[in-house]
Amino acid sequence: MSKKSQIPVETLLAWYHKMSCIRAFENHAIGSFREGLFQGTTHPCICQEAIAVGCAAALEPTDQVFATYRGHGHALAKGLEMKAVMSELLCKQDGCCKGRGGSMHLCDVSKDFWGTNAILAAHIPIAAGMALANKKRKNSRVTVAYLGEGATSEGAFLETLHMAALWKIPLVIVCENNGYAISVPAHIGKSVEDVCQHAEGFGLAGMKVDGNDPLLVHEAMQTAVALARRGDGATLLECKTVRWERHSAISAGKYEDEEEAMKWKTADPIPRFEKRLVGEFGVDAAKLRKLEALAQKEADDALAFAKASPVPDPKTVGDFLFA
Amino acid sequence: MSKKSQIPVETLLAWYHKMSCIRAFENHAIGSFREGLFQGTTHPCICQEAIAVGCAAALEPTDQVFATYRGHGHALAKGLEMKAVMSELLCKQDGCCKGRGGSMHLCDVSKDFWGTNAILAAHIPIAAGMALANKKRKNSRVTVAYLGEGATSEGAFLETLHMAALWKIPLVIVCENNGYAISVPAHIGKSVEDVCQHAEGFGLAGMKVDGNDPLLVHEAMQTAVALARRGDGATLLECKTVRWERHSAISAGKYEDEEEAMKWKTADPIPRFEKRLVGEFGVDAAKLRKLEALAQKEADDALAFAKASPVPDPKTVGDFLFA
Amino acid sequence: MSHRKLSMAEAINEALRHEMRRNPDITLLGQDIGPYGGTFGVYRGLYDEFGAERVTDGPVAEAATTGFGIGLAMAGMPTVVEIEFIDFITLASDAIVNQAAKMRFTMGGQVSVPLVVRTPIVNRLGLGAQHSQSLEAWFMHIPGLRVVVPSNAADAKGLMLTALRDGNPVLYIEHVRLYGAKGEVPEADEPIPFGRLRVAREGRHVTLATYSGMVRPCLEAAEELAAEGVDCEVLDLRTLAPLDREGLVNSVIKTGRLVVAHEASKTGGAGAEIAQSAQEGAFDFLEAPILRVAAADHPAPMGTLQDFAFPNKDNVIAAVREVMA
Amino acid sequence: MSHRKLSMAEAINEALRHEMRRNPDITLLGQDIGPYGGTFGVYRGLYDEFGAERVTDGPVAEAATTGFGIGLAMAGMPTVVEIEFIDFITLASDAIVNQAAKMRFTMGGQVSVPLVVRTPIVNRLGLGAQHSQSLEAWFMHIPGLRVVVPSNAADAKGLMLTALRDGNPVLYIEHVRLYGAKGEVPEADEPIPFGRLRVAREGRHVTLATYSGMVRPCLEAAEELAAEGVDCEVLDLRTLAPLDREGLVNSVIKTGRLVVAHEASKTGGAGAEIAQSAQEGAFDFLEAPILRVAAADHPAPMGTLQDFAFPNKDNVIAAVREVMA
Ligand SMILES: Cc1ncc(C[n+]2csc(CCOP(=O)(O)OP(=O)(O)O)c2C)c(N)n1
Ligand SMILES: Cc1ncc(C[n+]2csc(CCOP(=O)(O)OP(=O)(O)O)c2C)c(N)n1
Ligand SMILES: [Mg+2]
Ligand SMILES: [Mg+2]
Repeated sequence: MSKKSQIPVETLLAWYHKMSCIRAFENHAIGSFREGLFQGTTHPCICQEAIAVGCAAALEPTDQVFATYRGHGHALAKGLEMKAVMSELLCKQDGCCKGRGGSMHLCDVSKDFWGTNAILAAHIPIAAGMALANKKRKNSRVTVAYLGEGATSEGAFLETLHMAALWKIPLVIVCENNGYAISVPAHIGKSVEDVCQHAEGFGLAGMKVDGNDPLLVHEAMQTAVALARRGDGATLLECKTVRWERHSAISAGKYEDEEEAMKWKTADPIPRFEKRLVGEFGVDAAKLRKLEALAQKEADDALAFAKASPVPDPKTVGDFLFA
Repeated sequence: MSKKSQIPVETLLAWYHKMSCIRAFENHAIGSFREGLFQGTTHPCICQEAIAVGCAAALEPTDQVFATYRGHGHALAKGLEMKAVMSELLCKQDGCCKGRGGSMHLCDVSKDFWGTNAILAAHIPIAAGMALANKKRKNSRVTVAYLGEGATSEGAFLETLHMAALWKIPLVIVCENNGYAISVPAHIGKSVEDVCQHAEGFGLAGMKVDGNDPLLVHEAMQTAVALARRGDGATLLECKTVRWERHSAISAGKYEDEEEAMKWKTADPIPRFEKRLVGEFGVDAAKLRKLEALAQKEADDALAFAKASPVPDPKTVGDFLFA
Repeated sequence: MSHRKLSMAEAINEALRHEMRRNPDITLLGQDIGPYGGTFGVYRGLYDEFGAERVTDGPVAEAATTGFGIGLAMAGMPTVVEIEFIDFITLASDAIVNQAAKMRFTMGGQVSVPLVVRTPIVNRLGLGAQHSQSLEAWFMHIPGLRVVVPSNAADAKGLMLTALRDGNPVLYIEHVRLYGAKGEVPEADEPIPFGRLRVAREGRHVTLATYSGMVRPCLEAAEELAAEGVDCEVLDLRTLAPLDREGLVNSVIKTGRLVVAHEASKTGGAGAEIAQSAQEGAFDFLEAPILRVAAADHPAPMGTLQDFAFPNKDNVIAAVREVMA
Repeated sequence: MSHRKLSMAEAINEALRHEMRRNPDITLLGQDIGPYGGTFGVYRGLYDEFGAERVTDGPVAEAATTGFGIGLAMAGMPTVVEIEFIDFITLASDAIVNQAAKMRFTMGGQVSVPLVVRTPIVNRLGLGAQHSQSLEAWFMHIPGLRVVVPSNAADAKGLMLTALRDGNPVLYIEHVRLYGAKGEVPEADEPIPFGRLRVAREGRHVTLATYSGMVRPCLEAAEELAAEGVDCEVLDLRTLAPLDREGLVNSVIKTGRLVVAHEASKTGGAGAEIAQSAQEGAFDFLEAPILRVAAADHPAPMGTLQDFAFPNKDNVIAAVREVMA
């Protein structure tokens, strides 16, 4: 299925490492939240790492990315340092948003990661506006926006699908369909099985892909990005995935039964990727263990760094309000 | 095409009369606005009368209707008296909303005409909620909501399409596609040629019909209403039509060229219907002239009545705020 | 009848359950209100008792969901729509402001809209700028709406009963930090009328007018100030629309001093209206400027900075000292 | 440089044109802004000069259009989004409040949002309850926004120039009844800074603080009152955020009396904030209660009833007489 031969094994190993980084990062996020290192909650993308990594691999560094509160993986995949992101989760001065944003508001404009958003679908038209700016500037850059399947019921998303189709902008909207919106399963919240069907109604390209295989995700994303880059308009790419055992690190959105809660373990993209790497690409499993250990160490370092980072000066509480 | 035989000629003549009433009413609306009998503006449905009459003919008296500012025809087709509607336009005490609403806010709950709305698409979810009430009460009533093609870009409409599909409610949304949203032609404002295509993306039934033939409109509407009534869910029915020479009685939304402005004359549903009545149904044209004269007289009487109706008592200005 | 201790969440739940049993037309719409019982547990058990027909989880589409609620309400089925955080009410604001609030007036009294929009204020919980606002002032400004801001379990129950029977659109604003607070709640069906403030503490020297999350800090401030010999009267306004101007003005006439406290940002907050209403009615009796205690005029930051953005007991004490000086 | 008489619509048009010539990145989004020139003619000629690329008619989708504007602005292309009537700003309110206003703060200063949302107040024109509101108070309450409320052609031009260069989200509120009003407008590039009120008339006895559509009725009232020996100082606030509290307080300190006038409904309107700000700053100098002149607290009716719902010169005169009594 995937164009195996075209991607060097080194690259695939880098993907594996990045997925492992995200996993290790998210485990630390959950752990440090539960330890009380920060307040509120945090929304792990555990079991959705293949989407973050597979999509990011199809982008140029100057392509712009917008994501949601479940966007730590997208931030890391776009090149943000774990230290800066973990410090942001802990609301520290060295956070990528100087500790003002926290877990749901990550941003690094220098990396063209334009922020994660906590209002469902509100970032979709904003991303589209940036895509329109690309089109006006003829700069060949593509804008990518991620959202969950629950958020696809929002007017801001639907209005944008229509306008993206009308104006043929270089935009790829990636829907991570993990089957749940907090406690509401997709069959209760959505009228269609495949969210990408919404695209058709507007004359927009829609695609779906198994979101737990980074090679498949990457291939689909490449197609969508190529369309956008060559001026053939926007795509809604649906990645079918599975959510981690709950909506966020507090009990919110716990599944009804234990079985459902643990479904992600069988869908887990990391062992799935390992199987392909070992079976199809002849990678030695020991190498993967090493990459995991490296990822873990990086995450550990990031956490230590974040803990040591100072809290923002109270005198600066009102900073950054106006340009 | 239409099931000619099933509709008695008397009924068709009643339709012709109603269409003539609406036309005569709208001409008086424009005239009295221009004479200064009321302020603001008024949005005639001239050239769209076949939709009002063809759709209404497919409804039971207890079916509920919601419409827009361009909804005088729908009010009259649902059984409101011209006197009450014209008095409302003139903001008089005998208006159907006691003169509080004016041209854009008509309502008669006793006739199950639940109001015209001046916020684009805002009435669509409200109508859907009433349809949901019908479903809960298993009362076999169908709710109908009209809107223009411009308003189909609004989130409130799109969110409702999705929810209507999900909840299978007895709702028919009729889109009167007259090709313009004030000054913006549909090809500038819409990504699709047929607005009913939006329905598909949500798994909802979509249909389109020539909106300037009441027989065709009626037939399509019957199909949609039957689906809704028997519990098979909602439909988006698109009626292709042509707008009168401008958006409203003030110059707003005048067309660029005179030719476009007069296009409605060739599409005019009244002479088109006459042709069918005379040619296919053997109606004597003289009979139609009589019906027109009758309609004109009724509209004249309504205007005279409205002029004579008192203005509301200033002391009542704050009435009707709370139940 | 007897009283028991209930949390505010339980009290609201009890009012909903009670009224849903009496009135089979009442429907609840929202997200996570079904089997899950509500993001903050307010709906616990209602789905089991009334089923998906009446406690309906739907798509995340606040605008249309609120519209649906209006349609159900106009059809005679009082409807409670939940907006998960008051910050998201922007999305429902057209339905509330341009539809629900104006429907009856514009239609010359032909329709009524028994819609209750329930929504919590959630601040200082580390959820950031998009999950920390207090937007009650917006709706206080819109004629045709009721705005309810309970601070305790008993009021929450009595005001919810009134809301469900009022027949008009009601914005019922809860507060996440109050959900767990327990208090005596009557078992009886005792609706509390809108527009009547509650004197939470009587006093002679200065009036503290407040509501929702600032009632407790004001009461605590009053206790501390009592030790200094300053006797505060604490008014819990309970509803902002209608606003009990008479009760407010009478208290200020008595004390001659007023501090208004809320968690919304200061500029353009409800405090401005409350202060100005008092000033209009009690000008001749004022012995000091009316002061406001409120959140800072910038978005809510995260982490340790939060403490410097939102008002607390100490800010109230400082303001009282200032007006007593 | 010279001045010419321009209408307010022409002055805004001139500012847009001038700045679009200077800054090729500026884009205008909206409905009916292209060949049609804007519902009220403000865009006349801009489409012909700058083309559909920069003066872009789009679908009727206020929420997404405003979001697009934010995205363009963040990308460094200052964008003007038109909301055809301020009543419809409900639909754009999430984008304005939860996105544009909070973006820079939340992101620790990394982004700026040079977005101007242009929208007119339209009242007393017989368009009914959904086309008659003045919702400026909502946005004054949201930290991170500028709220501009010009009353005349010269201010409109100077404030629009500032808005287009400010780099922050600006709600630029126009007024349909003022579009045609002509006044001297400088040809020169003279931006007017935000947060500085204009003394429209100097006076000694009472301050009238107002903006937008009520400036002229206040000036007319002042003329009539002058004949009675009452000397009014009329302040045109020009921007509500930032609010020129210093200028306001200084005037009230001088006159000892204040009447605030606006066309928004009274409860919770900007008048409450203006009055309370003056009270906080000038309490010791107040010789009479601060009064408000505003629209009635119900939706706008139609027809002849409109005159009884909105404030006018006579209401201002009555209020001044009351504070002078
Ligand atoms: C406008 C808005 N409505 C509601 C919420 C509350 N909320 C936060 S996450 C969530 C579920 C979203 O589900 P989905 O889009 O599938 O994303 P996932 O969490 O599964 O990644 C909801 C309802 C919100 N943040 N914003
Ligand atoms: C939410 C909202 N946005 C904008 C407007 C202004 N407006 C009034 S009518 C109209 C055009 C609507 O076009 P369409 O839906 O095709 O209906 P038509 O007038 O052609 O019947 C617009 C933009 C409005 N009334 N409400
Ligand atoms: Mg999901
Ligand atoms: Mg149209």
